[in-house]
Amino acid sequence: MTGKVHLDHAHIRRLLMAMLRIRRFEEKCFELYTTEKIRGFMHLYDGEEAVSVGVIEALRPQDAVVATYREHGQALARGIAMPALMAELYGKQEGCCRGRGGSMHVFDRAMRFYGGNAIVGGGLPLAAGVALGDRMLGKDTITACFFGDGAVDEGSFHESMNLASLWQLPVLFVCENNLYAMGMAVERAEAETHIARKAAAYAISSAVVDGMDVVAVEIAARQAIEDIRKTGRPYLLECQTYRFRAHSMFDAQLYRSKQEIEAWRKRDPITRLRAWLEQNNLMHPDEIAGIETAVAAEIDGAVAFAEAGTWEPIEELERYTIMDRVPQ
Amino acid sequence: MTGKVHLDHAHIRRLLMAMLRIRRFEEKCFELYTTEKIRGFMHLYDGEEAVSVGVIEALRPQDAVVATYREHGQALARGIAMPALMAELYGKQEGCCRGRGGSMHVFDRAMRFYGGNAIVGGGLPLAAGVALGDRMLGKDTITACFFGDGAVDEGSFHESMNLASLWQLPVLFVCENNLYAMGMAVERAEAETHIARKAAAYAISSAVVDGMDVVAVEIAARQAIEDIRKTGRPYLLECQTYRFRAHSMFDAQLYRSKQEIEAWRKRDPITRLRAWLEQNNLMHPDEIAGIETAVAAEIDGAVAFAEAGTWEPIEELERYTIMDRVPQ
Amino acid sequence: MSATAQTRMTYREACKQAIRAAILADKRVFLMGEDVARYGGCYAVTKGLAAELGEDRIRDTPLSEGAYVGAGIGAAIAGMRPIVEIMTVNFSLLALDQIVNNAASIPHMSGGQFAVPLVIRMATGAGRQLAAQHSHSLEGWYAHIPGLKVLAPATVEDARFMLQPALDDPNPVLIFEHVMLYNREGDLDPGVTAVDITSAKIRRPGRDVTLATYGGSLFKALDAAETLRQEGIEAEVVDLRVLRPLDMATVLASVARTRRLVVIDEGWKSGSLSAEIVARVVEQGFFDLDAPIGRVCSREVPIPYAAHLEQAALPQAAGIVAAARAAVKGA
Amino acid sequence: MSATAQTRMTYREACKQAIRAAILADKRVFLMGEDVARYGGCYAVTKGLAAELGEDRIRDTPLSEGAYVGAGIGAAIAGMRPIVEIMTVNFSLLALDQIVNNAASIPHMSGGQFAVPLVIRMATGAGRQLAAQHSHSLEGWYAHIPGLKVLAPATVEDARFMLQPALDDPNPVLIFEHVMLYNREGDLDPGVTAVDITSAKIRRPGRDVTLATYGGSLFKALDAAETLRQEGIEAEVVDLRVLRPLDMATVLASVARTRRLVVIDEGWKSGSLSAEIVARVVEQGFFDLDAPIGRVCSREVPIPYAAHLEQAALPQAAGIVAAARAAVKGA
Ligand SMILES: Cc1ncc(C[n+]2csc(CCOP(=O)(O)OP(=O)(O)O)c2C)c(N)n1
Ligand SMILES: Cc1ncc(C[n+]2csc(CCOP(=O)(O)OP(=O)(O)O)c2C)c(N)n1
Ligand SMILES: [Mg+2]
Ligand SMILES: [Mg+2]
Repeated sequence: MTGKVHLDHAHIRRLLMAMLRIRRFEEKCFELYTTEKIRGFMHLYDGEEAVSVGVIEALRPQDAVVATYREHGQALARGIAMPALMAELYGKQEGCCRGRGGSMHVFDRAMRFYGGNAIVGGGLPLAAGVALGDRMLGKDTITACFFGDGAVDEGSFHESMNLASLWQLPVLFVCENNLYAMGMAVERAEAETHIARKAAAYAISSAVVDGMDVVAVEIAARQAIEDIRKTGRPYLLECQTYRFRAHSMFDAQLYRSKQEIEAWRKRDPITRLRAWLEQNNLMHPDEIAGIETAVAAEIDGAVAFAEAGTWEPIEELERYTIMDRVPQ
Repeated sequence: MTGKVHLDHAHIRRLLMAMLRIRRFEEKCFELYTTEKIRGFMHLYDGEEAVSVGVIEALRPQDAVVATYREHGQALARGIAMPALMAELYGKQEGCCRGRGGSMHVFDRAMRFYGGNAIVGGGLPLAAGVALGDRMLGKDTITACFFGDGAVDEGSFHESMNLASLWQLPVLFVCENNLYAMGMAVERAEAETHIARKAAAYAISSAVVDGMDVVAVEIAARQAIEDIRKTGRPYLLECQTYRFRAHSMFDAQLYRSKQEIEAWRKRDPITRLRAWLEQNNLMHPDEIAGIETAVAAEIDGAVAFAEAGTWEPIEELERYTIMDRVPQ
Repeated sequence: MSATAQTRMTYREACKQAIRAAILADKRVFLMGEDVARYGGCYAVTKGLAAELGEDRIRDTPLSEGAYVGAGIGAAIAGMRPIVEIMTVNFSLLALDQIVNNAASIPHMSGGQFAVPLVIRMATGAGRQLAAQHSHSLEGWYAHIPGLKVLAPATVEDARFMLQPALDDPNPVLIFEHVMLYNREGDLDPGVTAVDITSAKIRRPGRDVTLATYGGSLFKALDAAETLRQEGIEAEVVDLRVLRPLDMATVLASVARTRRLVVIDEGWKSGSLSAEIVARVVEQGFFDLDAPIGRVCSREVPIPYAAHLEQAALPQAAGIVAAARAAVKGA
Repeated sequence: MSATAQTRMTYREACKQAIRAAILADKRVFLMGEDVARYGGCYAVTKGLAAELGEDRIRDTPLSEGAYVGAGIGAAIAGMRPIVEIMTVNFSLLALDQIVNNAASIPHMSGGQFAVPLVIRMATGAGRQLAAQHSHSLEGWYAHIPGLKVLAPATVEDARFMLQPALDDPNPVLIFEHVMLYNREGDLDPGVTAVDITSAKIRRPGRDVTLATYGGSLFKALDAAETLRQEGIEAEVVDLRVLRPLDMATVLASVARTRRLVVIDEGWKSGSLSAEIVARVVEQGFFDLDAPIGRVCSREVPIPYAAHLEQAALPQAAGIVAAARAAVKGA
């Protein structure tokens, strides 16, 4: 594995399609939320697709992922089946967590996808532990841990970064810096916003990357992973990004201006990649249209699957509160 | 107030006496512990006296102090009456906390001494809050917050440093780096041991000072306070020191060598100050002997006071669990 | 609006008015918490207050529950009267060390030298499909800790008027606001300008069975009482309101009249507040009872997302009716 | 030492042997916590183990309770079988978010995809004059949380043999070791090589009154039973051992025989485990009782330093005797 990215056609197509799957999936989610098919807190990833797509492209199947509550994108990029994800949002038992987790708690054992965590910063210690466990079991893996800029304020960030560095755990810490934690702008929440200075406090190497450029993210992630493999130490990758929509479905966005949002929209990672592909004649508009069609069909299928799904019987409510065995 | 220190005779005498009071007081405590007059966990400050004496010399009465569980030195330096402190260690109701707190929980309202906290790192958020409260009440004060190198590992360090810097709170963070947290050497607990790099993660200015040199500590503390006043921001002062004795009264010290202890003993802050005073004919040995005599008499008085103290009636056990008024 | 007319408002609005009034009345009072200022509060309780009162008094904090709750304790000890908001009870676990080891302990441990006149507000409870990490009911759990006072305003009146006495109290007071109540409307009686934070309250009198509850479950109990009335069973509904210290006198007096008791509590059953009420009634009123005491609590699971599972996990009016009927008529 | 001879050892030694045996038996098992390796454990439980087993398996952690407990959860999910040690129950509050929101929730919340086979050991209880921030008894409080199992070994045998079944259990298991037990000696019966973690145990049979207790209070209850015997009252002492899920069958069977119950619990009374036991007995055995149930708990204060105050705050044999006497003879 190398820090270089071979941008062949299939590769670019994969990146574009991965981002489009997330974008269109969430557009559908938004619609389904307004019709009350989806409930609870739902946090959309609109604008941030390049981050998880770029990072997860650099992972191997045996690697692990620890996600946030804004994890539809992380989940889809990781390969969690779209129908199972949609059914989860519907609360159906065909959902990847039987409908018990919902939008904020997506888990998938087969994908080594360790949640969906709705406690800000709650996943960082888990990630250190998964990396420790893997190493003790002799596995040659990386654990990618996604978290927002808001999580950086929490003590768990500090403790986990220190632990991972001290014990030389192969964790790729991915900070999705979208400039806000709900309505709290980064500079109002953090006395020092320069990420490298934070990483240095734990003797951790770091890089900042344009999180609106999927190729740049993938390259940065590959370099980070190379560094982790070479040094046996964790790495902090800050992806500068922006969410185009509200924090959740309940947010009047009083804390930022329309202009700011518009300015960032111009950097939309999907639009940008498409424009670049078209300008350089790397992908024919027909092919892109074909991808859109395929994605739309996949989403239709996912919605149909979710609609056809069933409710977990109430008799099973208590099942798995206490496990009777460790799933293998 | 200035970062300069005018080392007149009275001043030096005060520093020496302050350190001797702590040293001799704790020698007595050790003895009293072996005879079971004092119980519970007791952490001695032997070797670290220059830190609290130097820092607290730079404070004014209206300033506040937040201490650790190794706080006999901090308490005495701050002016807590020795008899009340000794009675507290005896568990007598004449103790500064009626005997309820013991060695790890010394409080003194009149001295603005906010504990004595046996949760490592537990005092840091309190200190930020006291500083915030004082500022909102229009007071022009500094809050000095003592904590060990071990507290730096805790999330509360991270959160409190960020909060204090972000809100520009006048907190003097004093790290008593004695190289160990119980048996955990700093370099086994912290991936990055360079304190300035940690402070930089919060945009906080910092300095490192020889914590075995009381004058150096005082100067550094005065400079730090000057900086706080000038910038309106907190400051981190790392005092490099060493505890000569075990962590607590239950510690076989398997984690460090006798040689290491001996090497540090050569830097004993009291011996060093005395030697310097004698070499430079700044203080006559008779005067030092006189101080020793006065300190011994004070300790005898404190012990007599504690011995003569009484037990809080059991009927009062529940008193102050719920307060009926805010003490003024 | 005449001075004697009832004022109708939401529970949310009542919370907001309480905060505004307290801050305007005393310059030592301020509110801090995550997204209380610019965002307007995650449940919109403080919307507009920062603009009116300034960002010093309505203070946004970083995501550092331990530190800002601890800072609230420090500020209280230094002489301020902070109101600290924690978005959701689950997040309060990050501040629990500060709440238990500092706020609840310092007054006693310091021999009474320091009080901690602090108010901590937080949202609690389920019903909005927020799943396991946002839906728990830990107020009964907090009520186990000596040194704390624990309130659970259920009515608009209590939401409006419990804050001030909580601030006047020299002790750390935790106020739990059930998420399902914020949108609920109620009337403020212009004759009432204060409530106490020491007593439970009978919300509906009845002679056949006592339904003791609090917070979000109060309205389920009142609904159940209505259904029971149609069956000829007159239920008395006691709103505990104050979870620590419990006002057992009111509960015992009610039980002495009805001789039957059902406790309804959104906490998990094992080790719940409802267990404590059962134990105290048994200890203090053993011979008054004509039937075993019923408990209607949440099922012992992390609250799931799916609506039908979530509702199945929570106390419901039907379950309360059944428990009351069993108490009155035998199971 | 013959194979059939009893082996006398301290509770501390039993804990240590349990850890050593578990680590030797399964390479997925390791212990991590503050000062467990070089220092030898704050209560000397792990002294010498790092030298024998290596610092990878006996792993010192920084002072970061939240992170290393969370890391234990992650390692458990990844396939290891971690034992995490927290020095003292009060410090566990710093890790409570991880314990409740992650360890106890992930199996259910993930729809059963992940188990968290983790053991967390910690010292609990008072009696060593360590004051308010080191002396609480929160095991009953933890027993409120669905998804956790909670054990309180009181005997040397349980200290020696509860760890392995806890590790074999697919769920997060909390083991509370009372600080006053570490120095206590007891005999290991060579015929016993395993204990279960599902059942309570009768430590002394009796017909007149049931004393239900656990952990450090067990020996106070046994002392009380001895005193009561001299008065002609035969007390049956039930060691609950497993605080979640409670083995009520054993308690109820005992109460059915004795028709009288006193619960002894070092937790604070309000909202304690003892309340839950009272509630369940009342719910399930209402008509079996000949007397009100007694509860002997800690006084509701942060535990003070001074010995006489500390002892006054804790359950004592004399109080147990008085409560049992009242149950048998009427107050
Ligand atoms: C411990 C905790 N505190 C507060 C919240 C409420 N909350 C949910 S998301 C959020 C903002 C987090 O911001 P960030 O980490 O930057 O992620 P983003 O939403 O921007 O992706 C907050 C405060 C929470 N879920 N957990
Ligand atoms: C939260 C917490 N974890 C663990 C402990 C146990 N403990 C008491 S003192 C101590 C070492 C602290 O070291 P440091 O902060 O360097 O202070 P020092 O003892 O060296 O003065 C530890 C681990 C505690 N009291 N609180
Ligand atoms: Mg963000
Ligand atoms: Mg230290």
